[in-house]
Amino acid sequence: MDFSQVELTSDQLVFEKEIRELISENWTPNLSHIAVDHDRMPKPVRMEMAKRGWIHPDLAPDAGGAGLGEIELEVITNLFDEYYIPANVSSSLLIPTLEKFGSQWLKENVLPGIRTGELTTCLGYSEPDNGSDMAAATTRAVQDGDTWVINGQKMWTTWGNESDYVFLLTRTGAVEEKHRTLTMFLVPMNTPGVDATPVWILGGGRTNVTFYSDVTISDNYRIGPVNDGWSVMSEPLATEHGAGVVTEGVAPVNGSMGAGFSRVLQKLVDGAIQWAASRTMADGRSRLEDPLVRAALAEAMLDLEMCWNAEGELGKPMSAEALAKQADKLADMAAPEGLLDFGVDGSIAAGIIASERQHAPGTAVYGGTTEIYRNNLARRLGLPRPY
Amino acid sequence: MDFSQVELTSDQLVFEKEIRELISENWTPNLSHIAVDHDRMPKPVRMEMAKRGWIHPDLAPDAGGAGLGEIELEVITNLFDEYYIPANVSSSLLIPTLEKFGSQWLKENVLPGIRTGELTTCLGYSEPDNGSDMAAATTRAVQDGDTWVINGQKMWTTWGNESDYVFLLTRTGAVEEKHRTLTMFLVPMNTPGVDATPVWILGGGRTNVTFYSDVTISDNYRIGPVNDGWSVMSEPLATEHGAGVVTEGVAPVNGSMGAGFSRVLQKLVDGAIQWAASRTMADGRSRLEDPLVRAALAEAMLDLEMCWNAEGELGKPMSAEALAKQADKLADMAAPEGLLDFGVDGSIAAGIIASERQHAPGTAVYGGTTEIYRNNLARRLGLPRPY
Amino acid sequence: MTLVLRRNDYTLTDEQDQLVDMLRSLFSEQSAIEVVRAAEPLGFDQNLWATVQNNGLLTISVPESAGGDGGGLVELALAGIEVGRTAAPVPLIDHVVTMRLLAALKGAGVALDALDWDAALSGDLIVSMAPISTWELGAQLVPSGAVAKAVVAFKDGSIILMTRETNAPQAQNEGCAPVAWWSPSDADVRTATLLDGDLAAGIWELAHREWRIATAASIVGLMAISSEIARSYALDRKAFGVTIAKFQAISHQLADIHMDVVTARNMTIKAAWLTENEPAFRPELAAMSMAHATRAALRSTAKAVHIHGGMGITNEADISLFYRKVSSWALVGGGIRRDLDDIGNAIDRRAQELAASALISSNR
Amino acid sequence: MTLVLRRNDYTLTDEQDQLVDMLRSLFSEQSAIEVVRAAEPLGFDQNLWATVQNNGLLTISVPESAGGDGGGLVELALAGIEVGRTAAPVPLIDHVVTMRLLAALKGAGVALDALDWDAALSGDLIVSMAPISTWELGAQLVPSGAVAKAVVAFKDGSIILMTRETNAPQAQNEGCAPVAWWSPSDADVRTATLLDGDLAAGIWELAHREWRIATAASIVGLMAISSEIARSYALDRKAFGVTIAKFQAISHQLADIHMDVVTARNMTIKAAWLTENEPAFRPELAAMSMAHATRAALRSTAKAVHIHGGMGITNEADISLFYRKVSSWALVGGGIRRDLDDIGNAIDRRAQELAASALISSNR
Repeated sequence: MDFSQVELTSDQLVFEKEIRELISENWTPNLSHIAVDHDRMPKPVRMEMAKRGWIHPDLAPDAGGAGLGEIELEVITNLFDEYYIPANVSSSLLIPTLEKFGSQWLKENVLPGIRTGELTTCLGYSEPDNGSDMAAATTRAVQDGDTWVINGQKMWTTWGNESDYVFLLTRTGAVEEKHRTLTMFLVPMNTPGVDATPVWILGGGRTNVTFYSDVTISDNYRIGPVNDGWSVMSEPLATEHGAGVVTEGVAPVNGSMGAGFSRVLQKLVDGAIQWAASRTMADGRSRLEDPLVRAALAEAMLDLEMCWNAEGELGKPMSAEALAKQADKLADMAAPEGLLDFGVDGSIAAGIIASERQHAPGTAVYGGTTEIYRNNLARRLGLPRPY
Repeated sequence: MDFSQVELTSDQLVFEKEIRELISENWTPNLSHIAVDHDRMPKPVRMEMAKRGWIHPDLAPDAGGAGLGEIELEVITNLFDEYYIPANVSSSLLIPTLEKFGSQWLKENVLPGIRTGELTTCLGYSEPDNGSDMAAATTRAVQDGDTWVINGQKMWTTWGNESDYVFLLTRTGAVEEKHRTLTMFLVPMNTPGVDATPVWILGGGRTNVTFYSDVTISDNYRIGPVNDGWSVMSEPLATEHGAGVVTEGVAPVNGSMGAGFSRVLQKLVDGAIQWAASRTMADGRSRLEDPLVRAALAEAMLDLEMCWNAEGELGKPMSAEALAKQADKLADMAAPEGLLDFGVDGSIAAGIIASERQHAPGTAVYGGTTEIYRNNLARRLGLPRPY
Repeated sequence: MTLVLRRNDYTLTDEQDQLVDMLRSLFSEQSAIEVVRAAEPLGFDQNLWATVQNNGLLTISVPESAGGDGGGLVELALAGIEVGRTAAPVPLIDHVVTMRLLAALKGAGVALDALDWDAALSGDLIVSMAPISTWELGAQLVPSGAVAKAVVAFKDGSIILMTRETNAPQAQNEGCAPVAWWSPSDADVRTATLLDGDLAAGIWELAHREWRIATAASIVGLMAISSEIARSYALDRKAFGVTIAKFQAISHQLADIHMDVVTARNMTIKAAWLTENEPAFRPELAAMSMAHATRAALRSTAKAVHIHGGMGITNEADISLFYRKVSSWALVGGGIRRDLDDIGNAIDRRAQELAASALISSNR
Repeated sequence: MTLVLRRNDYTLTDEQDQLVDMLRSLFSEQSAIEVVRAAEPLGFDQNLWATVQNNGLLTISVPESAGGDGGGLVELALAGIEVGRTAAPVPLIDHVVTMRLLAALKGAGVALDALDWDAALSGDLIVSMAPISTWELGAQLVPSGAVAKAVVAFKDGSIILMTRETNAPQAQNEGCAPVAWWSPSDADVRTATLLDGDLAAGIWELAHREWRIATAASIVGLMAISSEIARSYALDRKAFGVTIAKFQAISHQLADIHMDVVTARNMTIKAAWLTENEPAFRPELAAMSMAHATRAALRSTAKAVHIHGGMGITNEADISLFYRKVSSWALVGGGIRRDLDDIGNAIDRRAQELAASALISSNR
């Protein structure tokens, strides 16, 4: 057991300084940018990060990384959070899959760029009529000699408008055969016939519907055997994130999957505290002295600490629901100003309460609904698969 | 729409006065007696009520009742509540069943006493291994000429220790045939071989396990055809409570099934207000002036008003859950005294907060769990039967 | 001691049923979701407002003595529900509540020289009121304040009328409600004091209650339609080969939403009836109906979004629009915290009643 | 500006693992549910207490300088969880926390003449403390007050020691905890002032934090065992021919209970470690661990009862016993309301930190 402060080594201090400089030179903090998890690291920052091997910093230097440890990973995460900069860009879940199943051609020509982060990826799994049920995919790939022709449509292709490649689940046999006739491809997004239409979501984020019309690609882009896509797709889910990193007990408990949402909740609480500190009551005292305001803030801080003590998967539904609950409660505490957007006269901090109330429902859905997480958790408790 | 005060007629005022006298003469209020729904009207009161046809007051005078209307029913309900007197004793759900399916002998010899309330009944449906799944009953009735011999065991036979008859669900064929081999009887509880063992529940109430060992009764006690017990048992569920009463819009909305719990919640709120009014803060002011106490009490009053605006079935889970939530919240507000039992130095009002916290989980279970009620409600919304 | 029994009858009269039918068909035809979207970000549609004007909806609940049709708060609450069901981008509630307030002032002999009464009665001049002024002086957010040119407020014990020639700029919000900052000290604002003293306080308090009830009703409408949309989606949508309505995790949420809709609706029309007919009886019901509608709508529309899975959080989904409206419509009045504070008056009343009661008493 | 990173490592040392194993087997053998029931209503079993004494459990977390074994608050929290898992009817937590407080006073040079130290160290004399005295003077409920003959409290800025020859009568409660009223003005009570001034305030504040953490741990134990009991029941019980664990309405409740147990357990041992090792860092963690353990245990044990259906509400069901214990164990310290009040200190600290932050600022 150890909750002590980490004394950063001089190398780590230099590392921190370097990232601060890199961000400052390439990014202007946008205070309205709280709901960062649907945005991707801005390209200038990414390219600088990639140059240094910091997109997948835990990979070895000769594998596109920088051979860094858990503390450096935490430094990166915390600094991106501090500067309100979206950090999503990692392909770390895909890299082992490409290493294991990718064609020789892919390994030689594409994997290196993905490892450094100069090339980016997105996921093409879900379709309009099968959100969670991926074995029902209907996007069809038909072999024609040494090429494949792909037709279909994918939902929720987040970053589909700004990625170099999509990790695409296709149907290569009868739909009725479910997971036995699926095949995976890594499709270049600039292939003719690939098109990404924006889908705007509550809170301001973007995802996409991607369309594939007679998209013709070489067999080199296939990942794994024909009709073995289910195994290939399942690989990332089986891979431990950051498994190669030396654990120094610094990361949130077992890497709570809700950590990102908890960081947002911290900002929400901070914004609410700043609102209260900057407002006075009729008797002239600070709103921070109002017992009801104090109780509301204390409860929000308690929920935040609760989330930081969650583990792994269960951190996801817990943090998502705590965020939604507190966005509502703090908006009420700060009503009516709590409903104002960023930049509006009188809005709170960065309009964070209003924007978080919009963003929160998404946190309970993307990457799997809270129901799916509860189903999973129930199964890990040894309960039978639910009806 | 009408929420105006009812001007009681002079007859109704006399009726009210008479009930007050009847109760005062036969009952000493017991302030700890909040969780009244597991207790039955005390016998002296019942016999006086029965004499006047007030146990089933809506029945016609020649059918054991008093031909009274909705307002008189509300007067009775409210007065029993005011005097902390348990009111449960009605057999009104069984009477139509007995009228429709009872043997001639039952109709002549037992039904009249049940109608007046001089004879009381209890329900023998559930068994240890099948709480909600009554079609799985195993208590066996075997015909032997003109008599039946019954063997088995029933759970949750509330009032089984103080009733004259049990409305008993038995198996008269193969268990595998589920609801097609069930037969109902009205078994006198003083028949040799009938035994009621107490089961004490949280909050102090009593229910029973009843045992039936070679209980031999005449075929006169059978209700409805052999193997048609499912239809007979379903009859009370289909009967509208008080359907014969002229509606004057006085009863809680469509007779919220949670009304009894809401009356308890009212007492809980009242007790908490009295606690706050009787305590002072460090600065000498009443605890009623504490903003956090006020907020807690206001929220409890809001929940109570919510419950009074619920309709029919949905009032049950709503009132049960509001009661449990507020018992927790008010106990916390009044901590640590909120944990003390009735009569203890410093306890709150009638120890109501502590006792309600114990009682509340029962309200979410008896008469059907909140899950069953939600299933039913979902089906009334046109949703398919859940898995 | 004599029992006090009250009727508890929520049934609508035939006239009220007809009113609801008329409003429902009018708004479903004229305030389709495309109209609501097109009216964003301001949250106001001039054509729909003209329709509202032309169909005489603005005078339904205004007293006959003030040129209206003499309908009451119940009718206004019923109208509020229908406005909410389509998130109609018109300030019907704020305008009519304010007209009722102004009519009460007129009835008390107050001259309304600063106001073109006929224009207000017809709706050509939109009026609104500042609920927050009940607690706070100075600049404050006003519902429909970006479309109104006259706003009634309560300041230092007086009812005041603020007017301006041009519209105040909208204070941007996620629900795209036409909310705006108004301040008596704003250079563009002219302020006239209409009435002071106890009479002013009483008239304002009642008007504030009416605003809460009618606004609560509009929020009930948002919830009611959200509930229906979520139910339809759950019946249509399949996952793993079955309709998702079969999952308890979904169907129980729909049951909970339904409970919220029913209780919020009932509480609101009950509060409307009693405030109209017995304003001295349980004045806390107005704050209760607003508090319950708010908390119920916040959680219910969030559940309704969630039942839609990923679709629910897209801006193009109907359900996300109603979700967005709720917080703006509900919180502009000051939030549940302030409602609870006003419910507190009922605590003191109950404490008095209980002090006289012999049966139950505290023993330390 | 330099980042501050902290380790976040909840793993137990081998010694701590062994301690947990030892305690778990001891209590599961010696504090079976029949023992707990037989010890009601007082909530104290003399034989089990003797076992606790004989196994040296009372000195584990008492400093060596005061005759103890020098273990810390983390070990006491781990012991608290094990006490909770069987609802062991012994005042181990209250006694040891109080001994640590008395040891701190000893260390500060306070003479404890009114107390037989060796008897207290061995547990022959049971001691406790009055958490409520942090806020309230006069008569107050004291945890383990019905079995303790010496109680430490905080009054008018001083740490006082109250002693009595005979036990105070239990204040009856549904959880059958040995709670009792104590008052310095009680004729049976002798009172000695031990220490005053800032040093007294500091020592008391830390002891109060320790009481909250160790008590929170015992409540975590109640939740943890309730979670396991409910899980087993759901796996065993069939309804309509299938195990009820297959219903989402059941399995999702079990998932929620598990989340509560994990977070409450983690928060409590984290608070223990930090309070032990860096008492000046985030002092609110003690109140947080108590508040979260309380709210989590109240709701989780209620769910665990509910999962049992009708069986759960019978007094003979194991689960109902743990449900009853929770409210008595949790609320005797003053309830979540007072915990939240103390968390409030962290709001002021955070407000200061943010005032210095340039990145985010309010603009009206």
